[in-house]
Parts: sequence; structure tokens; C-alpha cells
Amino acid sequence: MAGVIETRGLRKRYRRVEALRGLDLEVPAGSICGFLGPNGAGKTTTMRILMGLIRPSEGWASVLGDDIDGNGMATRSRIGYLPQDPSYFSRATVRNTLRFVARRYLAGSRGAVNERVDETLELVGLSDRADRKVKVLSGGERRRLGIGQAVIGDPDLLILDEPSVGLDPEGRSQVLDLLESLKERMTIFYSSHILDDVERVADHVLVLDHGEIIEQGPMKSFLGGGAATYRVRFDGDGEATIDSLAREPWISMTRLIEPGVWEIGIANREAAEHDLLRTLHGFDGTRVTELRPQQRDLEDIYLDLVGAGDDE
Amino acid sequence: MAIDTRTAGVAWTGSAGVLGGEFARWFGTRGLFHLVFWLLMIDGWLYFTVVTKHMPFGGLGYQSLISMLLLFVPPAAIVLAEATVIGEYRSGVASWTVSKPVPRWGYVGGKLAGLWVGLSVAAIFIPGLVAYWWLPKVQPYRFVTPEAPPLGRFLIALSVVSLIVAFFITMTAFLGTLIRRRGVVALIVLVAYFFMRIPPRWLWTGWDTYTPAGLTSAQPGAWNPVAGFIYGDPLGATSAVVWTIVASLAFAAGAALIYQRLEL
Amino acid sequence: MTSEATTLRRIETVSPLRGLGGLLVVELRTWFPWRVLFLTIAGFGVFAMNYAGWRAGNAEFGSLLFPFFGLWIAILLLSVVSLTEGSVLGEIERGTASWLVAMPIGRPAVILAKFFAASAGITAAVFVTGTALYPVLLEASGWGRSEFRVSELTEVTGGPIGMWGRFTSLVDFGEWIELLLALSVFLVFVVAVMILFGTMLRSRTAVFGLGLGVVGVFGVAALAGSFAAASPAGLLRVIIDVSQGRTPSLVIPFVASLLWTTLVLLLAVWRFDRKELS
Amino acid sequence: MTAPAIEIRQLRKKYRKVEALRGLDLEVPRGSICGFLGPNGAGKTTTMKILLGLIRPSGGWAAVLGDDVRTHGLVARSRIGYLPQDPVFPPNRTVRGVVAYVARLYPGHSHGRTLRRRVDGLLDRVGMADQARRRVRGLSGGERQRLGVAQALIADPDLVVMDEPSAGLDPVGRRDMLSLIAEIGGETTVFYSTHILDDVEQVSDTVVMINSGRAIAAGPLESILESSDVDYSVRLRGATEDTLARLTAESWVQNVDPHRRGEVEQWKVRVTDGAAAADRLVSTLLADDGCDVLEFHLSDRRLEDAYLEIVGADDGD
Repeated sequence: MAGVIETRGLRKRYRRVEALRGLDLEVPAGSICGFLGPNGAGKTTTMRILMGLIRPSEGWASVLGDDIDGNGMATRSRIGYLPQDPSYFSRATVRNTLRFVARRYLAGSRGAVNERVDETLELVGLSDRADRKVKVLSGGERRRLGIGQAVIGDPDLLILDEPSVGLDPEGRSQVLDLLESLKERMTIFYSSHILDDVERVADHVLVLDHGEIIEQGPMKSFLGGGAATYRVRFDGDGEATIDSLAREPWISMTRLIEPGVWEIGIANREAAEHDLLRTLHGFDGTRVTELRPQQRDLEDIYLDLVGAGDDE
Repeated sequence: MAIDTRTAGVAWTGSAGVLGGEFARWFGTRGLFHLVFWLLMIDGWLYFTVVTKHMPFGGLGYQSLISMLLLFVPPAAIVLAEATVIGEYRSGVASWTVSKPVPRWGYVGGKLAGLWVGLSVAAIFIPGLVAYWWLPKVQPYRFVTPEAPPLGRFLIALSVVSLIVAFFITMTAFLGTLIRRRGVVALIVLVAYFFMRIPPRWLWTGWDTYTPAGLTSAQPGAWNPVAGFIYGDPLGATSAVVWTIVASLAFAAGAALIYQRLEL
Repeated sequence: MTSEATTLRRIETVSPLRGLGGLLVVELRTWFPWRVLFLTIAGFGVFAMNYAGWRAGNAEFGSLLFPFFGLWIAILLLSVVSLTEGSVLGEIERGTASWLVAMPIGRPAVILAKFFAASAGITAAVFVTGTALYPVLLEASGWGRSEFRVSELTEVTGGPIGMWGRFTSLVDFGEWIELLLALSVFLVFVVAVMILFGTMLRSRTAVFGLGLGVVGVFGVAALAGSFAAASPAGLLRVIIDVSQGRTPSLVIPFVASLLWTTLVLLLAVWRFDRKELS
Repeated sequence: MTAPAIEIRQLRKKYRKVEALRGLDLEVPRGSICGFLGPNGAGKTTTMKILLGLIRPSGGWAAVLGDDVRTHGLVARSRIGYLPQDPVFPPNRTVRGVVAYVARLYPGHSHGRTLRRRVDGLLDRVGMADQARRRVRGLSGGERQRLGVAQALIADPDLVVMDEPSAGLDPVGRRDMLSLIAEIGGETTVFYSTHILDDVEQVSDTVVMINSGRAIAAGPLESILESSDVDYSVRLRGATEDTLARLTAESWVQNVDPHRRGEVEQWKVRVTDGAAAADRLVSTLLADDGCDVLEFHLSDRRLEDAYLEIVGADDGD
């Protein structure tokens, strides 16, 4: 099934700066796709091209099956977009802004539209701010309005440019919960710099650097499915338990790190996740007090890919 | 008191920094752009009219030069002053600047002084003197008074035009810090500029003495006083010059005072 | 999203004018009521000043109508330029334009909504002021001398051009409305030019400066009579002729100005359509 | 006794209807690196703007390095480097031009080539060396942020005040920011607000938490992180409902706070009896075959947990 967003050889030049150098990316349908990359890598440029705000210098791109060179109007009615630092009508209230956006995407009775507006206000937690002027909203509230106006048209695809920048921890986790709840109904393509949030919610990852995709794939393959190592701590020294465990076929290696703390290598992760703790717990005598997968998180992998401090 | 000398020292460096920053821009790209624009706008058009006798100014030489400066430079000063004062307030550049060790009066003063001096040099003095140089080389058959006016009186006339420009810059700044809405402030000052050209004397007899109108408005069938001055007519409304200076300083002080209380 | 979503269908129609209605409502709200009120009050204020001075001086009727007209036109021109200099660039700088255009909204709709709203606002101000003043002018023209000096208006150019003319009687209401229409169409042309500059230049200061320049050139050209009738300046020419007692035909400059305005507007629409909104 | 870097007593600020600061007390010792934390709208930006003399307090008193910000604001600002929230610079200046311009505003600034070298050195430190000649107008959010840091440090300030310096920065940029803060800490005091609490743990030595205009916690980082409660963090996958029910029913379990991310469930299990938990937690979790335990350990208390708890408690009462 073709990807919701596909690009082939996408290039964009601004006078001296080459923002995109032949981008080939694919965003699978129904996924929450994290779009990562350093500042100035070309993330915002890519999103603007997909939204038809700017034209590519070369290459081809399609969104929801339609080539972006067409007038893109029909496709845009199926996309919700949140720009990096959005600004709305200066005199409007939150409710009027959402009603204006709803009218652009949906045809229906005034009552139905108002109902949809109230629902969206509820969804993004702005019901008590509905009749406030947009210009008096705080940074966090503006960000929620941004997500609300992107979602209100019931789109098939959501494109969000750093949706949770400037949000406090509580606000960020609400955004994650919101993206989670929207997952069934639409594909979500969003850029972010806070990678442990992305790791928690995204199931597909694209990494852009200096205008080129340097890595893309499902989150699992990113985090390295295959071999896995675990760190286990025992109440006693755990010697006996480790010896008997070592005889299990799917254990590749065991290593003592410090008294009572062992590192265990396992051939494949699925077996480890199901059997390791059960097997360890099965041996009477010592008690397991801690089990930690030694997994490199998305940020470590990202820093390797981007070559931390690679300002060549 | 030790602390006050410290404050004074910091205030001086900060204000000088802002003023220096403005002059650097005026002697850089911005100044060059303006110089080319005004040479075309003033000297270019004057040359066109003098040679082709086409436009109403046709063939009147030095007086029409002064009139053109009085007609075109003040509106430009109003637009530029509004863009600087209100534009930087709204965009947040003002807030960023006064978060440095820069006193607010130093910020406002530096911006206005930079604009006044920069615009006067690029739009009044250089185009004026360039015209002073080439006008006699064009056969003066259409000039009302062919020979060039004495350079001294000509320079004084250019300085009076520059004072009038200062009046409009500071008036825009004062209203700009008070109202802080771009379109409205420019409109009010542009209307005032218009009333300086055709003063509604029936409304207030003091126009000619207390405002630049005394210098810019022409009695029917005569030159405006500044244009007339270069060929020996007495400036007449010297009080207008004095009051223009007083008004400019008052507007500038008012703008600085209001800016002192602004929340940025 | 609850079941009610069924009564809401996703928009399918595709046209460059999509969203014009919604945008027009927003743009009209920036002009009505405040800006129109502001322009109307300015018009009345200028007239009241003139009228007071004129009654006191007991001068000829021409010296009431004529300076008022000159002043009123000048202030309306300055107002149009000052109030529309930020209409396109203001939105682009704030980022509102890219937010709008990312929605299923036709780019032409954004420009046309701004043009129609500004034109409606200014035309309303001209006609409200004009029609309200007509009875006062009619009564005032009943007495007072009837010749005048046109030079007061031409002082705009700063040179002593003396021209005498006669002013017979006030134009009848039909011709008065034609005058207001001519003035409105010229102002609408200036709106189109300002919007075009907004799509071509990068700084609002430049748009403002150029706007004042264009208005100045058209104004001076109309007074000097050197512009052909087939241009918006011809409209100004008509206004001056009518107020000097002559009755020139309004058709040619009127049609010409509408064509000029449409051309400028189409260029603005085309420019905005291709503009890169970063 | 040298005055503290920042001293605030009963600071109040009322915008038309909203009371942004309701009697804030705060003290930041010299040479410390202080994280200033709080939810959106708690009053962080208002506090900083008062310190910088951008807005006037409605009540109370604030001093920077011993100088009262209202009577001697100028002297105070001559020793502060400030990075506002989403900074705005003169659009037509170049990146190098902005930093040099700021330097000249401070008393005792260097000139000519020495200034030029300092500016380029600092631009290199923030990773903007190759953008030095670019116009500010075309910079992206992250690049503007890096320029913001450079212009805040160019005048060798004694106090650096930064309002969400790492908002919009990518992971590499954030890491450079942290190492930069750590480097200038010590002789320079750093007072910065942020929402990314892991960063604060790595670099700050003191923390101040503010909520609805009042300080709700302040002190060294270690004291903030201490807590009497015993918590376990557990990650599971599969059918977890009845395991959850069974766990909450246990006598030694006070409560379980579940979060779902994809198919993985993240639980925070607060226990009342540590010993009983150590004994029976694993067997309780493993009772249901359909649910796998991916990870479990005593949760190493993170600043984010302490923050959510303290702010939650403050909102609660």
C-alpha cells in the first residue's frame, strides 16, 4: 500500500543555501511518524513543500496519493497542519478561530459545526478559554489551539511542526496522549527534538540531516530488535541462578559486573521478554530485585546517526 | 555619589552604542539605498523638469528644488519614523534592545537622532548640494532668477528643511509611543503635514508663527518662505523656526518619557 | 468524535475562490465599523472647519466647496495608503498568511477578500460623508459670491499657478453622486495598487513610500492635466472640471479606471499565487 | 558579604485582571547554576522581565548583584547577559553584526580586531561560525536560539538570565547548551528556565520551582530529589488489566499510576511496605502468563517525578 507521503529526489535551493539535497522519504499510512533532524536540516522546508506553501526546485512528491504539483486543494482538505510558530487572526477569539477553520474543511449545519468546535475545545483542554481573544493566550495555550485547529477538520493526515515546543511537562504528556488517541483515525507526521517523547509514541522514524534522509524505518528496527542485553540484580550473589540459567539455549552470554549484578546477553528479544524473568524467578533461593534492558534509547542512536558535533 | 556616576557611565555607553548602530546602518547599505533613491527623486526629477519644461516645477531652478524637498522628504520621514518606533516596538526588537544596559531615553534618542541625521544627509544636503553644483550648468533660460543663490543662504535653507523634517520625525515618534498603531499614527501626522502646506488659517491664526506652516505654506502667487529666503527675502517667520525646534525637542522628550513607562 | 460527525461532510469542491466568504467576513470586520467611522468623522471634521471659516469670512461659495474638496480628497488618499500598507505584508510577516493558505483556501480568495473589504469600507465612507453633506452644501450655495481662485488647491504643488475660473451653481444631486463615484473608483484603484505592492515588495515601509509616491504622481498629473483621460488620473481630472463648473463626460475615465484596477488586481492575484510563504 | 546574584522579596505583578506574581521570594547564590522551573503561565517570564527592567513590579523588591533593579536597573543590566523567550533580532543585521552590536552596548567593551575575534570565537562555541555573515531574517528557530546564547554571553556577564534557552534546539544543540552552561557556571551565575527537566538534572546545582506566582520549592538539587516514598517503575506488554487489578488489591501497594504508550504499559507502583514488595512484587506480576514484564526496578527518582509531585500537591490544596 503506497505511503501517505512519498517524495523522490526532492530538492530546494534558496540562492546560496541548498536546503534539500534529493529527499526520498515514505510515511506509511496509519503510523505516527517522528521526523527528526538537527536545526536547519530542512524539516520545516520539507513540510512547507508538502503543504504547497513553497515549491520544490526539483523532484517529485505526493501526499495522500495526489501529486503536489496539482493545485493541491482537494488534498489539503484532508490534511491538518500546525506550522512552527503559528499566528491567527489577531482580533478573533479561540472559538471563532476554530469555527473559521472548521468551516473551511467541513460543510454542515451551524449547529453541527458548533458542536464540533466544542468537542475540539474539550479535546485540547481549552473549553474554559473558548471566548478569550487569541492574542492574550499563553505560549502553551496557543500551542493547544494550534493542535485543535489542525484536528478539527477530521483530516486523514496530520502534519505538525514541533507541536510541543515550549510546553511544560504536563502539557507535553497531554500532547502525547492526544496523538495516541488520534492514531486510529489518521496518520500523524510530526517533527520534534524531544526524543524520549518520540520514542514513547512514534512507531516510525525518519532522520533528516543536511537536506538528506540518512535513516528511515519502523521504530523497532531503529531501536535494534535483534540481540538484547539485560542487567539483573540479585538479593544474594546470584551465582547458582546464573550457572543454571547459562545452560538455557537462548542465553548467549553472562558476565558479572559487580557483586550481585550480572549482564545477560540473549539471542532474540521476544524470547527474552517472555521467558527471562520467569526462568530467573523459577529458581528458588535467590530473589531478583532489578531487571533493566540495556537498550540504547532513540537519542543515543540519533546522536550516532547525526554524528554528534559533526560540524565539518 | 558613586553609584550615580556608574549609572551615568553605563547610560552613556549604551546610548552611544545605539546611536553608533544607527549611523553604521546609515553609512552602510541603508544610507546608500536612500542616497540613490533621493538623487533620482530630487535631482533626477528636477533635471527632467528643467530640461523638458514638462512639469509644473518646470524651469524654476533653485526655488523649485527647495519646494520639492519640502514636498517629498517629510512624508518619507514620517513613514520611516513610524516604521522604526512602532515597528521595533511591535516586533520585539525594542524590548530586546532595552534589555541591554541601554536607558530608554538613550534608545529613543539614538533611533530618532540616527534617522534625522541619516535622512537629512542622504535626502536633503547631498541631493541639495549636488543640484547646487549642476543647476548653473543647465542653460538657465527658464529660471526666474538665473544666477545661483549665495551658498551660505542656500545651506541655511537646507538646514531649515532639515529642522522641519526633525519636527515630523519627533511628532511621529511622540504619537507612535502614545498610540502604537502603525496605520493610524502615520495618517494623523500626514494630515498634519498636509495642514502645514495649506494651513486652515481661519481655524487658528497661530499656524504661521507656532508651526512649520509659517515656513512651508506658500501665500498664493508667492514662494514658500524657505524657497524665497535663498534669494534674499527675509525668512519672515523666524519665530516659526524657533517654535519648530522647541516643538521637536518637546515631542522627543515626550516620546522618551512615555517610553520610560512602557511595558515591553 | 461522536456520531454527529455524519452530519458534517468534508468539503469536496475545488475552486480558487474557496474560502472567500469566510475571509471576507474577517476582512470586513477590520474595516467596519471603526475605520469607516474614522474616515467619515475625518470628512465631517474637515468640512466643519471649512464651513466655520467660510461663514465667518463670508467669502464666495467656491472658497467653501473647493478647498473642502481638495482637503477631503487629500485626506482620503492619505488614509487609503496608511490603512492598506500593512494589509498583505502585515499578514505575511505575522505568519497568518501561511496558516491560511495551508488550509483548503484558494490563494486568490485571500487577495480578493482584502480588496473587496477595503473597497467597500472606503466607498461607504465616501458616500456616507458625501450624501450627508449634500443638503448642507445645497443650502450654503444659496448665497455668497460665485467666482473663486483655483490656486488654493494647486498649492499642493508648491508653485504659484494662478488660474481663475467661474463657478456657476452647485451640481444637481445626480452629478454629485457621479462625483462621489468617481472619487470612490479612484480610491479603489489605489487600494488595488497597494495590495499589488504588498505582494511584490518585502518591507512595509517600501510599500508605504511607493504608495505615497504613486498617489502623489497621479494627483499632480491630474492637476497638470497632462495625463490622458483613459487613466484613473482622468477621474481626478473630472472631479476638478466638475467643481470648476464644466461637465465633462465621466464614462471614459470611469471605464478606463475599472480596467486599470482589474489589471492591477489580477497581477496581485497572480503574484500572490506564486509567492513563497516561508 | 557579597550580595547574592539574585535576591527577590515578596515580588508582586498584576496585569489588568491577571495576578502573575503573588509575593515571590527567591534567592540565587553567586556562582550557582539555578534551574527555574514551573508550568506554563506560572510567572517565570514575568519574573525575568522584572529583573531586566522590561516591566515594573506592582509590589515587592528585587536586586541583581546587590543593585536594586528599579533604582539602579542600568548598572544591574550592565552585568547581565539576557536571552529572552523566542528572541527577536534586528532583521537586516548579520549574525556577526548582532553580537558585535550587543558587545558595544556594554561598558568597557573591547574594540576592533580583539572584539571581532571574541565574536567569532563565541559564534563557533554555539555552532554558528559558518552562518556569521547570514542575515538574521533567514534564520530558523534553532539557529536564532544559538545566536541568542552568543549575544547573551558576549559581554562576559556576571549573571546570565535565559528564558527557555533550549526550546527549539535539537538534541546536539541542547547538549552543547548544557556543556556551555556548565562551562560558564562557577565564576558566572546562570539563572535559566526550562521545561526539559532531564537537562536540569545534568547541569544545575540549585532549583527553584514556581507555581501561580509563588515559589513552591527551592534549594539544592539533591534536597529536591529526596523523598520518603518507595516507588517501583514497571514496564509490561500484553494483557495487563487483571495484573493491574491484582496488584492494586495487594495490602502492601498504596497505588499504581499506569501510562500506556503504544503496546507498552509504564506503571509507577507506590508501596507502603518495602520488604513485602521486594518479596512478592515479581511473583504478583508474573502470575498472568499473557503479560510480560519488560523491566522493573526501584525507580531512581527523577526531577520530573519530583516536579509533577510538588506542582501537583500545590495545585491540589
